[in-house]
Amino acid sequence: MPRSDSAAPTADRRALADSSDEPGPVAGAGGAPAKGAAGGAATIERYERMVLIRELETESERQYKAARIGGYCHLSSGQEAITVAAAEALRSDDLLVTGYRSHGFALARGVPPEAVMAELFGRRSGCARGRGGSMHLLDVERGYYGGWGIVAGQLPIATGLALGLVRQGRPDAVLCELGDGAVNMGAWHEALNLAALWDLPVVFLVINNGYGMGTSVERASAEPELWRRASAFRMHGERVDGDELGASLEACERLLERARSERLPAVLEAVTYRYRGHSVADAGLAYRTKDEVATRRERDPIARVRRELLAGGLAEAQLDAADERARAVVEAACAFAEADPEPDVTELAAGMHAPGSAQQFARMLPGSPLDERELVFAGGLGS
Amino acid sequence: MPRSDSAAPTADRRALADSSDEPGPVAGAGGAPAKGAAGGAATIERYERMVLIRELETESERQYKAARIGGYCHLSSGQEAITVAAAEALRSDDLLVTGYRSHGFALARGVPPEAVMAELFGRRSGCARGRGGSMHLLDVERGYYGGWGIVAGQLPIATGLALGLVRQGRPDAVLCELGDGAVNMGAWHEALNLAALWDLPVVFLVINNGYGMGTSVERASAEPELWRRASAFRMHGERVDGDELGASLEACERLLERARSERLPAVLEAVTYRYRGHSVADAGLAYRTKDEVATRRERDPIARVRRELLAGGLAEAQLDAADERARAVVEAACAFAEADPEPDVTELAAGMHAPGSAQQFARMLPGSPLDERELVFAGGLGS
Amino acid sequence: MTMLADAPAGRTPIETASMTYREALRMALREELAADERVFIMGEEVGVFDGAYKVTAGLLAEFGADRVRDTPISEEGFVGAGVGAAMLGERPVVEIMTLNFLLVAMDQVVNHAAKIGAMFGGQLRCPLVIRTPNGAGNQLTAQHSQSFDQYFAHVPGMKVVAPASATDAKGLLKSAIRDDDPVLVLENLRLYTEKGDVPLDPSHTTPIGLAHVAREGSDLTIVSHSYATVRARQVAERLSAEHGVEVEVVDLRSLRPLDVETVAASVSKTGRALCVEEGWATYGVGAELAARIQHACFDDLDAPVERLGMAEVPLPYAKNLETAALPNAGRIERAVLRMLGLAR
Amino acid sequence: MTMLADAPAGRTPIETASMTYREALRMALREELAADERVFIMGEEVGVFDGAYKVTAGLLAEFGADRVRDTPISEEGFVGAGVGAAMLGERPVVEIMTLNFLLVAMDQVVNHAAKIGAMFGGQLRCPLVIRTPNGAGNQLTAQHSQSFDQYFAHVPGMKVVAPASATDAKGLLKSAIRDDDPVLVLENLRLYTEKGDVPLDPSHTTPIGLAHVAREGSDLTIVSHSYATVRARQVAERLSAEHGVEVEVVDLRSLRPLDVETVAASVSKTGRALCVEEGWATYGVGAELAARIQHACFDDLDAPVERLGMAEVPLPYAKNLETAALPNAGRIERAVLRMLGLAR
Ligand SMILES: Cc1ncc(C[n+]2csc(CCOP(=O)(O)OP(=O)(O)O)c2C)c(N)n1
Ligand SMILES: Cc1ncc(C[n+]2csc(CCOP(=O)(O)OP(=O)(O)O)c2C)c(N)n1
Ligand SMILES: [Mg+2]
Ligand SMILES: [Mg+2]
Repeated sequence: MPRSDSAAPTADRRALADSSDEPGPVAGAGGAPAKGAAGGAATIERYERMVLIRELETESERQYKAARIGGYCHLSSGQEAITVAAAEALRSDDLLVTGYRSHGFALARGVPPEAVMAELFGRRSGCARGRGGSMHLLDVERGYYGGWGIVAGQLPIATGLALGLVRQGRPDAVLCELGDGAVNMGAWHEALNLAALWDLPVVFLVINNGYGMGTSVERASAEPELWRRASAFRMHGERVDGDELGASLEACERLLERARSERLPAVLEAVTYRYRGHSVADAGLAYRTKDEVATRRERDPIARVRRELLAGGLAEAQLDAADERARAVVEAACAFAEADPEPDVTELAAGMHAPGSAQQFARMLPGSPLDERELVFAGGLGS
Repeated sequence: MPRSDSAAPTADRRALADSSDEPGPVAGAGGAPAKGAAGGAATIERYERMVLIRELETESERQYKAARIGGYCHLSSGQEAITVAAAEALRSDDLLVTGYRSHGFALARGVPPEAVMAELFGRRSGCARGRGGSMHLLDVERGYYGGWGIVAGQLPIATGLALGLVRQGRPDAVLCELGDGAVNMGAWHEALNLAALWDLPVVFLVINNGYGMGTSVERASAEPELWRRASAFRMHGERVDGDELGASLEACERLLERARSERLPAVLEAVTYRYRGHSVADAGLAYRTKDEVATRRERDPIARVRRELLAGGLAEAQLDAADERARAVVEAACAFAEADPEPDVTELAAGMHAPGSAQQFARMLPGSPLDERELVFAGGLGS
Repeated sequence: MTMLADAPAGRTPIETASMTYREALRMALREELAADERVFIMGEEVGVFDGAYKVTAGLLAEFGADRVRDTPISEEGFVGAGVGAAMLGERPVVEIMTLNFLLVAMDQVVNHAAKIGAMFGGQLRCPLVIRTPNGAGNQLTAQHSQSFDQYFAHVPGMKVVAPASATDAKGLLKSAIRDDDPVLVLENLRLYTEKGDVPLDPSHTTPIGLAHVAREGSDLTIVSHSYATVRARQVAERLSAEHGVEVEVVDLRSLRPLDVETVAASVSKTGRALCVEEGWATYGVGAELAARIQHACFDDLDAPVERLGMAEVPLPYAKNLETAALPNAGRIERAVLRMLGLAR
Repeated sequence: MTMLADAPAGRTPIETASMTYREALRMALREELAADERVFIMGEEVGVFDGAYKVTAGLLAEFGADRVRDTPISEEGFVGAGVGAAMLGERPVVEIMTLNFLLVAMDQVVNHAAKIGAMFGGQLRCPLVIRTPNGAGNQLTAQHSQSFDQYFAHVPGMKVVAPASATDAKGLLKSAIRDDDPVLVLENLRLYTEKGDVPLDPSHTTPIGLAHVAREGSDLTIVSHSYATVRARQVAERLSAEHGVEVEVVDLRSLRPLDVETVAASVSKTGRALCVEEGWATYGVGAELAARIQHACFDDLDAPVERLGMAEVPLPYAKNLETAALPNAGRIERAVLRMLGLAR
């Protein structure tokens, strides 16, 4: 694979980008239709994918309450349009990194629903081998590099993945998902500065669902128009209606393409809403009203696409069939997960260290804390 | 002291500030004379203070080379105009926080030169009792809250001091000095967001001397016009020629007054230059040319003020006398420092803990590492 | 404030009420907020959301948004803001949602708060409190199940306490708030629902630097802190009932200062020490304990000091793996029996 | 790569050259940069400035700005960028100017790099190297004189090495770069100028996880790492000459994995152990050593394991205070003599 000189001087290109690339129109959110937000974006496949996500989230909540899923469990119901759009805008060699609210992104990226559900159940065939759970889904083959749980912790990592792409001479890009709450972390600032300074092909997709836990964007960010913060790095930023499938798709495709072909990073703020609480444990009503939730539900992205498809000539029955298929997939995923065995306890330390490491640890045993030999060393430590 | 409700809703005020307060003109740096840059700023007192700083820095280097000063020693020669201006713009109850390049600020704030020099010598009467050294000067009585050594570490602290002022109902402001290199740290982002979100009376003074160690601003900041970064927080930002005493004074006074009376934070970027290396250990020429240094020296702030004073009618002899006084002060400070005894080794742990703490630590002795009893516990640990 | 004598329980009757650890913490916060206007709370979700773990529930309504201040997600920023406010004489009580997130603010704690007293020659103090739960359980996985207790207990200039009961939750938090130095108060996720008898007298505190013999016994000493103490007491009761083994449990309560005297007295009596902690034991709290015990009780030890903690892996999600990895009752019991030669 | 046997010094003659620790590190970097295009260096001032402590001097000129990458001051950002690049198979070698500054990037190391292997079920690796000097001296004061070695050695998923000689500086750095896990390489400010014989063969490495008996002796074992090993050896020579006392010095070289076997073998022989470290001893590296030694050598110890480190204060500036606080030769010597009953 040809390796390129990723350190070529780039100040000029950046300056160019800066002057020619004033933050784009605030698409959608202000009501103005976004360029490219063609009704044509609504297809039955996309619809079905969105329904699949919703169904899986609904089922996850049920399974959580039935104590088959544990830990923190963050649902993305309501955020399906931007999720499906972003994943579809990615090419197969592009990379995806997300936070912990990641079931939707995993599915949209093509991670098999059984692998997702098995992970949520903590089973052996889970996409993280039962080690990661809800927050740490991944699929290396599909370029999905996790599922991370520390707010904004994935941003520097995304920047590094983009640096890796450039060093390896790959023409691909990284999409890094984060929440509106993450833009107040120092890691945001450091990661974006590096991405802009080094012209790295990474798009920071800010899923603005209005709240970080119970704190509204206005109570958290001194600049609540989050896309504007890109300007602190002479980086392009824009906002899109994340519930508008077409506009979301257009923006994601355009910015990813720009990242690939011009090696220019960008911020895309997608305005959307989460219907459920912050996690399954949160009723989600201490900090917002039922009315607000209801009002936002009127803009439901799935209902929108459904309406568009109906208006475009599809029959109600075709859509119902898609719904049915999605439900069946989720059901099958649950059945699979339930049948899948738990990980083997003798493999508690599996994966922790690279092959060959056991030798390095071989002389550490004397005086070890109790049970280390049985629980950890016996697992081989990467031998 | 009346305590005010510092959590009153402030979104409206901020919005107002944002719309009415577009980043001010890039004063000075672009060549355009700054508003208020009246020649009248040049006074013999200010001149003498600037000379005093230059002399003390020069002497510090000499003493460092004579091994009477140790540690890291960062000189501010070349940065005297903005230093003196900023300190003078502070009222006596305002607070000052700086990084480690702080000799100049300490002197400008009125810390006695003997206390500064004794600190650099590591002596008992040093302003930090010989514990802090060059990077950790302070003077609580004069509202100088240190002298900090971790790049950008002082920013969250400055924000907290401003919060403290507001909670105590005090009408004062905080001036927080930092370098151009510090604006790429996450702490910058978090501190400024909080300051803006909570409307705290703090002015972040970015001393842009062109380099963070050997890295130029352009190689470090994706947005090299550092003042523009304030916009990420809807905060006012502006740039001033930090070698222009009048413009610097005007900007500092205006922004501090705004902070006090309207509780609005701001970023002031002062463009200046450091003549010496990053620290006394750095020749300062690996990353810049001798020519560049020479060119910048032509804009020397002290020489400028001297010229202005001469043009304004002062006699050469008057200025020479000021130079002489400054030199004498530094000489006296050195003599004082040298005569001042070292701290007592039995007081190694002095100040570490608050009074009463010794009782809390009394049961910790058994099994302690060697010498802890003699070196640390004997010191009382705040008993 | 009684500094180094336990509350005179049993002598003068103290009025107490049964409540959870969480409620005891809240009572401490409420009393100190009411008593001292310099005290204020700051952290993510402490106000409108009533606290991620509901410790601060109701306090916003009672004291207002200036005293109970919601922050953006920016731990480095608001911990640092706490440091600054404390330097000016305020008494911030900063909540960090869990100890895992204090890593992003390490520099403000270790390199700033802890340095202020000594580095400036005793001219400034930093009466900052940081409270945060440590611990694992509930399948929170690798990034959310850690106990970095000794990171902070290692640092001169810091004080670190870790209440294991509702009683001490109130008493130590109050001591921390009244202390003029930075104090880290380590709470624990699983302790929040534990009940205990909590003194109602607002002047009652638990002194910093004093361990507590949580259960008397003669055969072996378990030294623990935080939730591990609850585990240890349960195991001790079971061992007493089922094996006639009497385990003494020393609850450290403070990690810095560390009350080695109480620990050593117990181990000298029993001759055997097992250090149990919620986190990883290697380079953990138990390491320091073992180092001190072998020194202070060199001639009294009948066997090496043993340590037991979370299995040394990033904690996996699957329930069975997690259970195996935690320092659960089964593992503690087996350890004690083995140390006494009653099991292999 | 020979994993667990020392280089066969003395058997086949190895070609060596005398050079400083700094030069040895540079040689390791140069060799690995030349051998593997995935290797690149990243950090503040590593390029144009030739490195804050000149370890990377000349490498920018030789390898270009893509392989030797200057960064802004933003440790969290570029350590994280190293993590990401490593996940993609690159081999970043990140320089942190001093260990003190790694605090601001703790979260990326502890909660990200160290988790990647296990948390994702072994499907991703993170071959990241972080190199940084620890230590104190030269009056760098409280915020710049720390050794947080055990913060990282505590974390499952990490490997931590700490060369004490020029030989091992080259050998361990090379092992670290070739390792598929995150490795922290602890250098030391005062070691940079220490000279040693360094093997010139680019295939020579020092294995991770193997301690080294740096000096043989029969009366007492000093266990140390990093610069403390240099101090220990000097004291040992002096004690031998002046008091006829023979101290064995075990240089740990790795802190995780920790070669307890070598330590235990030595202490079993001498019956006495003194753990010396540059940082604070309480909850420090010596705590873990003492815990392991008292366990592994329970029947062989003639006296409690002792520990000695930097006095537990934020290190003050004044030369006399700093000198008193450091684990200097005088303090070590007195400790040994006291332990042997030759001094009070
Ligand atoms: C550094 C850090 N602090 C706090 C948390 C706890 N926490 C988890 S999610 C979350 C809210 C994040 O909100 P946002 O970024 O808007 O994402 P959303 O949950 O809305 O998807 C918080 C505070 C964390 N995981 N990491
Ligand atoms: C977090 C952190 N990283 C690195 C350093 C080492 N360091 C000290 S000063 C400095 C350069 C700072 O440059 P700038 O902010 O421009 O201030 P100046 O020295 O020019 O006054 C660096 C990298 C540090 N002290 N803290
Ligand atoms: Mg959100
Ligand atoms: Mg600078």
